Amino acid sequence: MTIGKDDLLRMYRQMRTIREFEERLHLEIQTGEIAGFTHLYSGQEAVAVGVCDLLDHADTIVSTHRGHGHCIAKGCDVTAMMLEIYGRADGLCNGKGGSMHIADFEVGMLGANGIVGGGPPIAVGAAIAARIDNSDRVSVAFGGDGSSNQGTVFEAMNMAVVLKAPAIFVFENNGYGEHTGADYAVGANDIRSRSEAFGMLSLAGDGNDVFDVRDKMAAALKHARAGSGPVSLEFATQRYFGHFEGDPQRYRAKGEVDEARTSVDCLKQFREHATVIAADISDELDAIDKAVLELIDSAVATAKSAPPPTADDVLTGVYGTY
Amino acid sequence: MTIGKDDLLRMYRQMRTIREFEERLHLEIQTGEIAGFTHLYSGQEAVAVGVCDLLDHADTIVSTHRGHGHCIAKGCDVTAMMLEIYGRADGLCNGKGGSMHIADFEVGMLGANGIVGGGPPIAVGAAIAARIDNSDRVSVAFGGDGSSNQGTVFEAMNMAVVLKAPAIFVFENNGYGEHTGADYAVGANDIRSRSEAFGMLSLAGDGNDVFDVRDKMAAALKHARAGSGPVSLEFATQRYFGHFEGDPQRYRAKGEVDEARTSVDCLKQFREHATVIAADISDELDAIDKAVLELIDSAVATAKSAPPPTADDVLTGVYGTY
Amino acid sequence: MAIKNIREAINETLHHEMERDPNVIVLGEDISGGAGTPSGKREAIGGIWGTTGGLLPKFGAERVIDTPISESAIVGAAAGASLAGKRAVAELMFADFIGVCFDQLYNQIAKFRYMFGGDVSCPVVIRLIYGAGMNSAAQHSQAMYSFLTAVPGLKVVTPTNAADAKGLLTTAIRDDDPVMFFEHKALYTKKCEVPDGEHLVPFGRASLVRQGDAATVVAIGRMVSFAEKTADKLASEGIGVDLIDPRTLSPLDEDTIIDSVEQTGRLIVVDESPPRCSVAGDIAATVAAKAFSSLKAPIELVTAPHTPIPFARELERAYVPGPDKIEASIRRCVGYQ
Amino acid sequence: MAIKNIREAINETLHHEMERDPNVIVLGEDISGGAGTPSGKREAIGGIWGTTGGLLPKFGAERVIDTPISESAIVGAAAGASLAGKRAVAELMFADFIGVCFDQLYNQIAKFRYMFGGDVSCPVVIRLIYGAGMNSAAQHSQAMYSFLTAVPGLKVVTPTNAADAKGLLTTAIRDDDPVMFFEHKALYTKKCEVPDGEHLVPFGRASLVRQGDAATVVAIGRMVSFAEKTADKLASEGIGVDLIDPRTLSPLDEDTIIDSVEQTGRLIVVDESPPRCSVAGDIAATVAAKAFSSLKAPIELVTAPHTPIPFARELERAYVPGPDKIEASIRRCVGYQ
Ligand SMILES: Cc1ncc(C[n+]2csc(CCOP(=O)(O)OP(=O)(O)O)c2C)c(N)n1
Ligand SMILES: Cc1ncc(C[n+]2csc(CCOP(=O)(O)OP(=O)(O)O)c2C)c(N)n1
Ligand SMILES: [Mg+2]
Ligand SMILES: [Mg+2]
Repeated sequence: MTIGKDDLLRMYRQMRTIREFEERLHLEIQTGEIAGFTHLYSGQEAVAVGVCDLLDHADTIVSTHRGHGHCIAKGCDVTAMMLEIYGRADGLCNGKGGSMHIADFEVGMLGANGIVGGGPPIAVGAAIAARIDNSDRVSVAFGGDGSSNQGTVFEAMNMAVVLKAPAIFVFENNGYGEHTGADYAVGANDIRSRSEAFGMLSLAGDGNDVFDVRDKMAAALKHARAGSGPVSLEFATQRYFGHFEGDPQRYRAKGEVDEARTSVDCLKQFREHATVIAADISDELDAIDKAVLELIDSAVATAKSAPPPTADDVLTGVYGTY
Repeated sequence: MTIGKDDLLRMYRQMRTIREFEERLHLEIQTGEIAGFTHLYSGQEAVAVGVCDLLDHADTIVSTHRGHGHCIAKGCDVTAMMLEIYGRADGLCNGKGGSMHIADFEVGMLGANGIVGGGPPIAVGAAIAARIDNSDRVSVAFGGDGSSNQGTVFEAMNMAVVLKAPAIFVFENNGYGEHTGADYAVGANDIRSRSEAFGMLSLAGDGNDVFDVRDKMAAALKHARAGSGPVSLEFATQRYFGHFEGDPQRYRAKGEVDEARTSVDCLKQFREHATVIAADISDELDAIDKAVLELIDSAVATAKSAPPPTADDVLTGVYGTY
Repeated sequence: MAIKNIREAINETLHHEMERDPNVIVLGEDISGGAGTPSGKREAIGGIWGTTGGLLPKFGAERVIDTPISESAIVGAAAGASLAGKRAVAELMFADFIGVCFDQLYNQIAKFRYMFGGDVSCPVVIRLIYGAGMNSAAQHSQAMYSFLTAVPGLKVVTPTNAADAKGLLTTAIRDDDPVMFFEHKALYTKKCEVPDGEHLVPFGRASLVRQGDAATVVAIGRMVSFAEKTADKLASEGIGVDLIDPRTLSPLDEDTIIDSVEQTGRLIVVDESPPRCSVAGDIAATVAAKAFSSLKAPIELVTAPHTPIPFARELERAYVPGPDKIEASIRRCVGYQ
Repeated sequence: MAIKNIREAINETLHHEMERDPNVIVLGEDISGGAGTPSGKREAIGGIWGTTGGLLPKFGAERVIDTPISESAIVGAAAGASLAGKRAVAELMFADFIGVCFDQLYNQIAKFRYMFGGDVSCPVVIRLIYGAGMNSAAQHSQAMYSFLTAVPGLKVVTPTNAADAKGLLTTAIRDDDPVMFFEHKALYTKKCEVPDGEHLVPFGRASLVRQGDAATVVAIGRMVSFAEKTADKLASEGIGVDLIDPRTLSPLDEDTIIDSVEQTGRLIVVDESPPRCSVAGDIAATVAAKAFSSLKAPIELVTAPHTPIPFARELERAYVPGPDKIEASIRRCVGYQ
């Protein structure tokens, strides 16, 4: 696909925002102010952004426990997300969901999910709805390598094929499910082939290269929007932090993350590619870096000073009517 | 594999016993004496017998809702089975299980299962046990084409690969899951490829040809007993009766079953092959037909006159101790 | 008004609601049947219980969806479609199959609204065919509405006659919350007068099936039919009881139950489930907490035993609480000084 | 005797039982950790709760099995291995995940013995880590032992101190029936004296944690710790209560509870679960049916509200029943005339 400068700037801003959001959370969490389990997305930004860049708000995504990147890429308000992660009353989910349950239906973000494999069946449903509406909407389900061992994910893929639903299954193979390697837990460690066996278009790509991700996604969208059925995309990537914040990460090879950060980092690669496409772009990228830093600063400041929910809020929002 | 005359006679007796058992049940059920749902195996005999012929009692199998054939092939007592299906106190499960829950651990039959996909995870566990015992036991999970869409089955296959467990997954593709065709419900309708994508040895064969089934099973056993991990076998076959007794079978093509009974019937084919291998065998096969008929007659007679359980029996056998 | 059985009432309601609202869709295994078969003929079955017949020919395969045998994907797809603007009605041909899709029911559907801040709706209906009476043994006969009644975020409905089946299913489909709609397989042929045209039964309103002041009998699902017989028999002896059918287990109409107990002072709860953590126990506990001062006798719980469901006719008959057991409990309760 | 916390007691018991019986095996996600990783180092974690550390180095990967993220296969494999002569101990790192393996728990493991005629054993232990207190939100904080207590064929255990954790886990592993072993994540660091050597706590025997005649308080799991504080506070005011920890919910020691209520005439049940079809309701119903004549006051149920579990600290704190709520209920119950 041909890429213009605005495309470059837009994608870069998204990736940088995710990176900054997560790196900052990594620090803030150490202050003890943020409760619960937090799973950071740093390192995988190119996947979320490459996939979501070609979607609009009418298209839907379902996410995972590691959902911040997907939320930001799909257009969730960064400050409202930060408020939610801090458990504030004005958080995106009023402090009831937290990091693992962020959703914003306005922008087509149908929810992160604390249950591995919980999302794909839901994505198939949203895809069915798109079909019934005779729209060209698609529904994307994000998942990890580990999730490709959860029965619900296979059921969802088969059903999408059977119903020719415009669902796109995006597998981010970061090599780990918690403290265990995909080489061990994922038989054959080839999720693309698993998907293909159901009879769907299945592609694999480089999850550190946002351009490759975006190209694969473009092919997937062409297929799905045309009514030709579901698509599966597997991207190799890596996470920079632990499975959750606090993970001792004894499973890492020596220097594994530093190596990744210096050699294959998606932002670093992007800058190199970008300057080839638009030689004069670096100042603008620097400006984005600065703007994003300010955005995250203010989001954190807002979150810290925002009021928590009150005890009465526990009882509200269980039912529409009861 | 070379096959001797005893092999032929043994396999034929087993297939004929299953056929007779089921054809007779089909008639007896119409008298209304037999309660519950009954799923008959007629037409698929070559699979159960070809698979179980090379197993001994130490090897285990788990079965499905359509389990009579598997039970007989694995060595369950035919009369005790008939008593169970009639809900008698002396049935194989004391009348508590019925057609869908027959088990006999003595012969390595770990249970039929009323839940589609319920068995394979259990089979993986039995395979793990075999490994720990340093035995060369294998564990077989029977399933249908429809079951290949149930998440538990995929989880079981992947786990068997990961743990290199001596599990053999046998898929009987009879073209239907209840009233729906495998061509619709099973994406790509190629279960062998689904299994292969997990990284296991996966073979397909002719489920109407007991010799082909047995050869494929021999290859599977060689692989699994050697500690090389799990195997998947897919066999094309067909069921002669409805999904359950009472099924109106509106989904059938005109003459579909008659065609199958005359053209590809496993017993018919067997007789043709067998007489090639051992010209003088027909009389002995006829003798088996007669003996089996008597066996089933007496099993039914015994079952009809046997006493039912009593109300007090409801409360027993829930726990070992409580 | 016309005489209909529950199967007919449910089928007609599905037809009516699909006509009324193009966003209503139906999905499940063999809902129509025949897809991908040699005959190619659809409508091979119309649902194994015959409740979804005629929908596919009328509304098409886009809205009447036959699925693979993948309950997690069925319930999840129903949920996702409902989050995306549809009103999905999914059938679990046996309620016992909640085991293979329980996460989608109790961690997903039930919690979306709350987890996501209270404004999100998932207007899905799950039809669960349940109960003993057909000798389907341990995995095809259970009455486990207690599992779902326990889950905040779900509504649970147990129609016991054709009129309520129509009225409650209509309400369920138009409700913006997830509804677990339990249909007892042994009640499908039960007939009664069913109002023509629009008929909605509100959730959280019990129905008083019989009136009397000797005791309060709360019966659930199929147990209502048994309790009716018993109540009539005892009435002929001059022992009149209030027989209450809660109709919805969540929300539960506590007021009607408590008001009655305040009159009668005696409570018998009849439930087809095993006793532990059952709806019977739930109702008994509620009364013991909120109407204690009115109670004149120990609460009687008539339930199945703490065992799986046996296959043989003689065993299943002994397992299911019948009119005899109900009668004995009522007499014991009424006779208590 | 030595002071240990629950985490240590469970880890030591697993070590001891695996040494004692070569048929005992352990499986679950990241039980050891590190398999198939670049470092290749096993024991990367030893269970995310640290309860299975050191097992793999000592007993090897054949008996200490790290699994894929496939709970149905984990529980099913544990079941199958146990049907084939092993005693499998499977860990569900969060009890909330029963949703993705519920069929294997309630239709398979629970029913094998009964369906197959009564002679078959499935000596499996499922360790379920449960409960609120870590702000893990709606899908990682639930206390849903009621779902499994409801299931005939299962035994359900809820240790509340290190000594019982050792004694009950030992009994569970040696028991021939399937046992659901619930470990509260907020109790792992709770310390107490633990008997050295062999220590078995029988199932179906409650422990009387405090004694008094003003009321009977039955508390479950983490609620026992809260109730202890309340009981001690009230005792200092001269209000003594029997505080009963059932220890096993199935079988339930009804006798100890009923005997106490016959003395005190007043019952308060404290349960971290939401109220509907809860163990709290189950115990209340049992008492209302079997000790009615002794009751002098309405039964008090102290439970979480009928809502999912919220994330924010302030909300979770308000959700979980605390000492204050327990105290208020006891005072109300004791004060009732
Ligand atoms: C059903 C279920 N099982 C286990 C877990 C615990 N858990 C949370 S994330 C995770 C690992 C998921 O691995 P992967 O899918 O590769 O995603 P990643 O963490 O690498 O992004 C596990 C085991 C869960 N949340 N849900
Ligand atoms: C989890 C579950 N879903 C649905 C059913 C109902 N059911 C019983 S058998 C069957 C069809 C199974 O098809 P297949 O696996 O091909 O086996 P076959 O009947 O052809 O032998 C279905 C849907 C069930 N028993 N369990
Ligand atoms: Mg991963
Ligand atoms: Mg089939």
